[in-house]
Order: sequence, then structure tokens, then C-alpha cells
Amino acid sequence: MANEALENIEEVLSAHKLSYADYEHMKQILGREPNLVEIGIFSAMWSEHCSYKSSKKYLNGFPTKAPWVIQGPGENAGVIDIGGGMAAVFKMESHNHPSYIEPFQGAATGVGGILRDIFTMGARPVANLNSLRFGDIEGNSDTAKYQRHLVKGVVEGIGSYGNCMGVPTIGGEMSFESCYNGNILVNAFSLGLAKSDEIFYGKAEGIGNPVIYVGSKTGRDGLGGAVMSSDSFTEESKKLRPTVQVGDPFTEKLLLEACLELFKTDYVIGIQDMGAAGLTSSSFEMAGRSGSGMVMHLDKVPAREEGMTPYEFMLSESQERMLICAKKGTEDKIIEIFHKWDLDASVIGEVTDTGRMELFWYGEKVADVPVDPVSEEAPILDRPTKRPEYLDEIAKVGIDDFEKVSNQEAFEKLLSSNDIIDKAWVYEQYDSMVQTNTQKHPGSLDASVIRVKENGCAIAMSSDCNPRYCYIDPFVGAAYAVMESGRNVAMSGATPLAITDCLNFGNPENPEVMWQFAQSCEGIKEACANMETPVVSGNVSLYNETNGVSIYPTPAIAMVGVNDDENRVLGSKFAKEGSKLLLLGDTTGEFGASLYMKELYNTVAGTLKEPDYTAEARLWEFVIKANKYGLLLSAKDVNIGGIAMAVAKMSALSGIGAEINTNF
Amino acid sequence: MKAIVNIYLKEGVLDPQGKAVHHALDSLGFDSVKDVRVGKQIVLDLDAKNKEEIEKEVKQMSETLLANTVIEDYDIEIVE
Amino acid sequence: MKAIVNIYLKEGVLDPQGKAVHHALDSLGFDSVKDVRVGKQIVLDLDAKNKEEIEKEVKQMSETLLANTVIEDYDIEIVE
Amino acid sequence: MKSLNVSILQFPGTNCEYDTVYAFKRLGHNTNVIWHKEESIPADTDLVVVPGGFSYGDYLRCGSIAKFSPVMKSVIAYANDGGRVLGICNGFQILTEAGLLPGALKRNDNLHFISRHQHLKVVNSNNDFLKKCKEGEVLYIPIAHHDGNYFVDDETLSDMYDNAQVLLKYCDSEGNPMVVNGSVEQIAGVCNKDKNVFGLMPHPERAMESILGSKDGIRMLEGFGI
Repeated sequence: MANEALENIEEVLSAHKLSYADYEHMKQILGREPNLVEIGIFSAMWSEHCSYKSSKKYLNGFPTKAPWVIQGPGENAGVIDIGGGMAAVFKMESHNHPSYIEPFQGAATGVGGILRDIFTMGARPVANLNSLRFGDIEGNSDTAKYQRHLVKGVVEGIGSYGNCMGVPTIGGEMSFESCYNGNILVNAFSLGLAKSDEIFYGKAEGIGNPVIYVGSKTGRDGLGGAVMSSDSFTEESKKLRPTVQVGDPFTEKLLLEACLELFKTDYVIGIQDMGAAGLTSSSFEMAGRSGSGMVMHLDKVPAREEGMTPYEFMLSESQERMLICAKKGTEDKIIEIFHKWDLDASVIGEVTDTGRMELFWYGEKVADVPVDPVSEEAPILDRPTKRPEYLDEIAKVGIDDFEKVSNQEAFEKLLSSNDIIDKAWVYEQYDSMVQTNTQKHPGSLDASVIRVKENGCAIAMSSDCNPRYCYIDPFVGAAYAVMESGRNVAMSGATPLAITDCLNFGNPENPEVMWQFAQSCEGIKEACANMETPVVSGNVSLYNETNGVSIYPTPAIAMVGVNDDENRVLGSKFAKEGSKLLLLGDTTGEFGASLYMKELYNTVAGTLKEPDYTAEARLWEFVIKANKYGLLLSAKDVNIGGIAMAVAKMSALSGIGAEINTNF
Repeated sequence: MKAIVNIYLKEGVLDPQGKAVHHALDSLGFDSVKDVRVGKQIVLDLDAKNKEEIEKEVKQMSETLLANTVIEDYDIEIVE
Repeated sequence: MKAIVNIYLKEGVLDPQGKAVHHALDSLGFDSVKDVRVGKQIVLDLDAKNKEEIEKEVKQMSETLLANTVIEDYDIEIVE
Repeated sequence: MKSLNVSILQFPGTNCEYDTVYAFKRLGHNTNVIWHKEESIPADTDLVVVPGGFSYGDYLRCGSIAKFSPVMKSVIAYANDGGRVLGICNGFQILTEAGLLPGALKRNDNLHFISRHQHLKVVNSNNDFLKKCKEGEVLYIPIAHHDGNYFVDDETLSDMYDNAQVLLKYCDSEGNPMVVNGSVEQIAGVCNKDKNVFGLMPHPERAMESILGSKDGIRMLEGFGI
């Protein structure tokens, strides 16, 4: 095996974002110098994205168990039981950095990636949500113009992919804060349905079982800024290529139908989609879960471009590809299914019992790495944390520090906020009705709801997070996000069951950001435990920082709940004139990080009240029960903009006015 | 004065549309086709000015609006 | 051998994309633009044959698949 | 209401075939999904439906590649000798590309995908498709398309009016014309001269149950069963 030590090792390591300590660790694992392919593998598996090295420390301790949880974190997506022998499979992922560079393709491939995480588990995706955060879109500054370009591209990209796949985009969340000027957030959520005893997992078991590559051909997509065309990594050999990956929703639709056809057979041992770090992460994770080894012949990987090297095959992030471990002898039948759908399918290797990943290139071994140490010994960083000073200044600020404004002026100002206005210009670009299950469409406020034809129940889902709350108090703000997403689900009459999340934070090397991250994780743990809504899957996106400005902590939470009667789904808008309006829960003067303070005084400050989980649980139960007894016409949670905005939205949507008598 | 701007995906960037058209031509029996790339052609009808000025202006239009320079290249042709 | 097929909407058929691009160019201050037409450019990479045969074949491709002759016109350019 | 044998075509990229199966089954009909590589449709077919979706990814032009699929030869023969064919959204685009219906569908004039419930006015109902609806009636049916901007030259349009081939137009809740995607005279649905091939951009199969927002689709699809 060509294995002389690389001359310019420092440059190679820095290009791969690896430290010298990592290099020593690799040598200790391999018992020798790593070659370029192996360095590429380690860099992918030990990257922030794949290994969660900065966040892993805080991610254990999340509540992940409940009677209705079939599969918690650790697989491609989480799985919960929704009754009648059916299961809901769901997850949320972020595609923030690519979307800032190329909004259309960045957002489109984000949707493509999350859809693959769902159908790789054997489920047909039936509903998508998205959570989008942009910067200042008003005015003529270059930033505002570029932000408007990003909004247009992201929305068109999400629509182009989801619509072509025939998966309805039934809701979402969009808000605007200056902290996102340099780093927008594009979080994509997808939910699929499967029979609860027909879930597929990403494993590779059984010595000699074939490893089959299916889907699009591999190109040099997303290979970072530099591509190494020779073993030595020098300036001239770097060929700067667009790091952007282009999505092909048409090919993914074929891949979806071919996989669902395959899942009706018993040929499959395990399957995983090729996401970040493509073939490397899928092969290592599958072998890792089963404690087995793998042999792969990279010359058998279908290539879209000539002259590709083993390094490029292992790290390419071309879209629309899956890796399958199948029962020996079923190879031809599987290949036939994928050829019916005009897709590439090629047996590229087999499972072994060596516990090692052995890669060959036309018969010559080009890499030999033990599987377990790569994932088990991935460095876990215990980054320093420091409570930010800004918290003390803003805690002193109260609403009374600001000069009074008339209620009418305040009402109109809030009603025109970009965080409040109806976003039909966005969600009407998404097909929200394909698959004929959508009962609560985008723009119908609070949760989105689909009915399940197989068992007559309805599934409610909502993605929520108030970044301003999390800025002034990362712990309580994150807990509020769990409670608000659950409240939205409960307002539709469904029982909140479990969450997935997308933890978007700034630069972990900044101790204040790391403190925010740790606090938000604790807030989510506390809220999920108290509300009995465990975490079944999730994603972390760090380094959302430009020119030293980090985004507000944005732990996006997506809650999924079940209403066992599709005919008892509660809407949010007013239903009938003359009906009574009840306010549940007690009203205290809370203005911390409020929309009021932002829109009228351009300030994000103050404090948040401690979460009252028992009151929240009682509220959920009250609305769910009252709805079951048919006592309610509609229900809506009171959120940003308080009662005024809640009532304004309910009335604007229904064209029915409301009279509110306040005794304070 | 007419200016023609041809816009096409950068080399190495996946062209799903080209792939689909190539596949369709094959199935229709046109087997001499080795590769297909689908791009855009924008024809601009402009007030007559000197050629250099037109070329500079059209280049600016292409950079700011017509082409997505992250994944697309373009060429400009001025027709008297 | 390369063949370039340019496809564009027939005269009199309103071009929504052309209209939108024209509007955008105006709002960006490019006021010398009188009209904009947006069309498709398909670049075919073909096995070398004699020019006439290639032209005939590409014409057939355009008539059957590449252009919708109800609303589109096309022109073909063969590049050695 | 007699129960029909409905053949529903499936191209690579079609994504409304199972919604269409579900809708016709609710009306008591037998449905059969036909893979595009089949050389012929079942002999006992009473109605062919070309469903919505993104056949071949809508690449090059919507429906431009699907029209060459093997199954289309037998669908064209079936239509030419009087068989009834209904094209919904992408199906309408495929039928215009295949020459079974007049006109063409261009990119929406606002260049955006449009998805919402939309009011439609019934212009002509003396045909197998809309015979359960009354002329002038306003229906509330979902639309979801990027290329629904119907174009036909003036000469063909006047022939179509003479032969009662213009079936549906986009309108507001009171029935007044409403611009949705730039279609000539807000046309949303048409049929051929012999009134056996029908095409429309809206999705009647998505309006079969009030819990989804509208039931007006039932009356549109029941016409074939009488």
C-alpha cells in the first residue's frame, strides 16, 4: 500500500482542519503514518458536523425514552408509535452555510438530505416543515439586498425540491433578526409514515453480505475548497471548484420509489443515505453500529467525472445516493429494481469480521482503518464556557424605562412586523396538499395537521423557537421553545409526544457561545422531562458566526403529536360570530425580549419568567379534553405580540371581528 | 443593437436537465449524442451606443443579475 | 463535433421570463434596455460525422423533442 | 352510477397517481396504475387518467419527455377511436405536448409556483367530464403548478369557443374573472373537438373531502360514471 509519510504534513492537516494532536492520535490508532485517503477519512469522521465533538458533552442526558418511542437518537431519524400498527419517523437538519453561498441549491439539497434520512428508515415522507431565519430585509443597504436575494432563493429552492418529490410542505416558521445578517439559518424538518414493525436501520451484518451503492453517479461535488488531484497536496494541484452541491429532486423521487419497492422484499439487512462526508460516514456508521468490518472496491463506484481518485470517491458529497447491506444472493434482484427506476446500482464490497474498513483501488489496498476507534475515539472537546457579561446589563432593562406609546400606535406597529404578517408570498410557493392528507395548511396558524389514511388519526406538528428569548436567557428560552411547540400541537387537539431539534449556535471557540449552548441543552432537558416529550432525533450546527458576530442562540424545536380522531382537529381562527372568547392561564406583565420592545424601541433586553411546567401541562390537557367533548370551536396560543396579535391573527384569517374587555 | 448572453453551469457542476435530455435522446434512438448541457440564452435589445460601452454594461448586467456566478459561467456576444 | 440549438418563444407569444428580467434590469438602473427575450440553449456533444448529416439529425432532434413547435422557434449552429 | 375501470398512468416523476387512485376508489370505481413502459393499456379501460406530478422532473419542458413513453402510443390510439382521457395538471401538459389537446402551458407570469385553493367558473358542462356541474357554477378546487400559463393562438381560441371546448376559467368567489397565472382569458381547463379528451390545471382529486378544505371535486369526477 502506497504509504510513505506525506511531505507537507502541516499544510495537509490544516486543510483538513485537523490538529497535530489528532495526527498523533491517528498514528496511534493505525500503528503507522496515515496516508492521504486515511487522513481524509479521519477529517470527515472527526469533523464538527459528523462527530459533534464540541457539543457531544452536553448532548447526553436528554430524555429519550417513553412508551411510545420506538427509536431514539443514534439512527438516521427518530421513530414513535402513533397507534393502529403505524409509526411516525421524523428528524430536522440544518443546511445553513451552503444556503448563504447559494440559497436555491443550498436549501434544495437541505430538503433532499432530510427526505433521505426519512425514507432510509423505510418510511414514505408525508409532510415537511421548515424553520428559516434571515437578517434585515428592509431598505437599500447591500446587506438588505443580499438578504432579499437569499429569501427568494431559499424559498424557491425548498419549493422546487419538496414539490417535485410530491411531499407537501405544510407549515414552518420564518423570522428576521440582524444577528442573522452574516449567517442565515435554513432548518428542514420531514416526517414519514411506516408500519411500526417494518422499520429499517443503518447496519451492516453477516459476513460476506454484499454492500451495494445505489442512486446517482458520484462527482466531485462539495469536496471543500480544494481538490487533490495527486497524492501530494500542493498549491498548484488545488483546483478551486464550486463547493456547492446541486440537487436533482427527480432522481431522488426515483430513489424514493425504488427504495420503497425494495423494502417490500426481505433482501435488506441495513441501509443508510449518503449525507455529509458521503461514502465515508455511511460505510463507517453502518459497520460501526454492527461491530463488523467492510471491504470496499472504490473502482466499482459509478463515476460522473473521469479521473476521480479514491480520496475523492470517499469524501464526495454528491446527492441522491444510498448504501445498502443486503442478503447474499439478492444482489441481482436488487439491481433489477434500481435499473427499473433508471438508477445506478453497483456491488462495491462486502461485510467482513475484521472490524476494519479496507478500501481497494483496482485490487490495490489504498486504506486500512479500524472502524470502532474512528467513531468511539473521535475527540470530545471540553471547551471553556463563560457567562456573557451582556446578560447583566440587559437584565436591568424593563418596559417602564421606555417612553409610553399609544396602544393604537403600538398595535399597528406590531401588526406590520415581518415576524407577524401573513407569509402567503412564501408558503404559496410550496405544494401543501399533494398526498391529499393536509387538514391544517400553512398560514392556518399554530400547528400544521395531516390525517393518516391508514388508521384514521391525525398528526399535528409545529416548529418553534424565539431567538430573542434565547439571547436574553438561553436556558429558559430553550425551555420555552419546547413548551411553545407543544402548546401549538395541543391547541389543535393533539397530544404532544416527542421532539426533534436543530441546535443552531455561534462559534464554539468563543466561551460565551459555548455557555449559551450548554444552558440551552439543560433547558431542553428540563422541559422535555417535565412535559414528557422525549427527544428522538436532532442535529447541531455550530460556527454560525461571521466577522466575530455570532447568531442569537437558536435551538429550533419541532414537536410531533397525535389526535386519535381525524374528525376532531381543532382550527385556530374564529369559527362563528357570537361565540365566546376565553383566555386561559394568568396574565403577568412580561415584556422580556418582547416583540413590543423590539418593534417600538429596537431593543432586545429584560428577563424571562421561570417556566411553570405544571400550569403548561394543565393547559394542554384542558384544551385536548375540552376539544374531545366538542366544547371548542377553535384555539390559539398567545405568543409574540401577546393577546393583541393572537386575536388579530384569528380575526384576520376568519374575517370575523372580536370585542375584548380588559379590566386592567 | 443586440447583445446575446449565453449562461451555462460551470464545468463539473451537475446538470440534471442535461442528463434527462441526454437520456431522452438516447431512448429516441439518437445514439451519436455523447453529452448534453442545457443553459439559458438572453437576448437584449439595446439603444445604440458604442460597442465598448455596451459590452461593459452587459457584463455588469450579467454579473449582478443575469448569471448566478456561484455556479454559472457566461459569455457575451454583441450583434450590430 | 458540437451542435448548439437556441430555442425561443415565437414572436407574439408573451415571454413571462423576458418581461420579468426586463423589469428587474430597469429597477437596477440599466435604462438602455428596450426588450429582453429569455430562451434555452442546448449544447450537444456529438460523434464526428459529416456536417450535413449532423445538421439533419439535430434538426430532427429539435422537431421531435428539443422544441415545442406550437409556441417555439429554434436555430441550429454546428461547431467543428 | 356504474363502476368504471380507470387506468391511471405512472411516469418517472409522477407524484399524484395514488391521490387519483384514492379519489376514484371513493367514487366506487376500479383503478389500475399503468407503468409508462407498458406497451398497451388494459382492454377493458373505460377512462384513462394522466395524473399530476413532475414527469421526468419537468426538465426541458413539462411533459416534453413523457409524451414519448411506450404507453402514450396506445393512449393516443385509444383517444383517437373515442376513448375518454382526462389530464390533470402535469397530465394536461403531457396531453398538449402529445397533440391530443390544443395549446401549450408556459411558465406562470409571476414566475413562481402557485399552490392554494382557487375558484373556478364552469364555462361549458355538456360533456362527459362536467355534466354533473351547472354552467356558470363556481367551484373551489386546489391548484399547484409552476407552468399553468395556458397559451393558444387567437384563431384556435375562436374555434374552441365555437365548439364549446373551453370548460373552466379562473375566477373569484363571485365568479368574476381573476388573473392567476397569465393564462389566455384565464382558461383553466379545455377539451378536444370530439369532447373525449379533457385537460385542466386544477386538482379535482384533492377536493373530495370537506376535512381537506373542499368537496367540489366529487361533482367534477362523477360525470364520467353516469
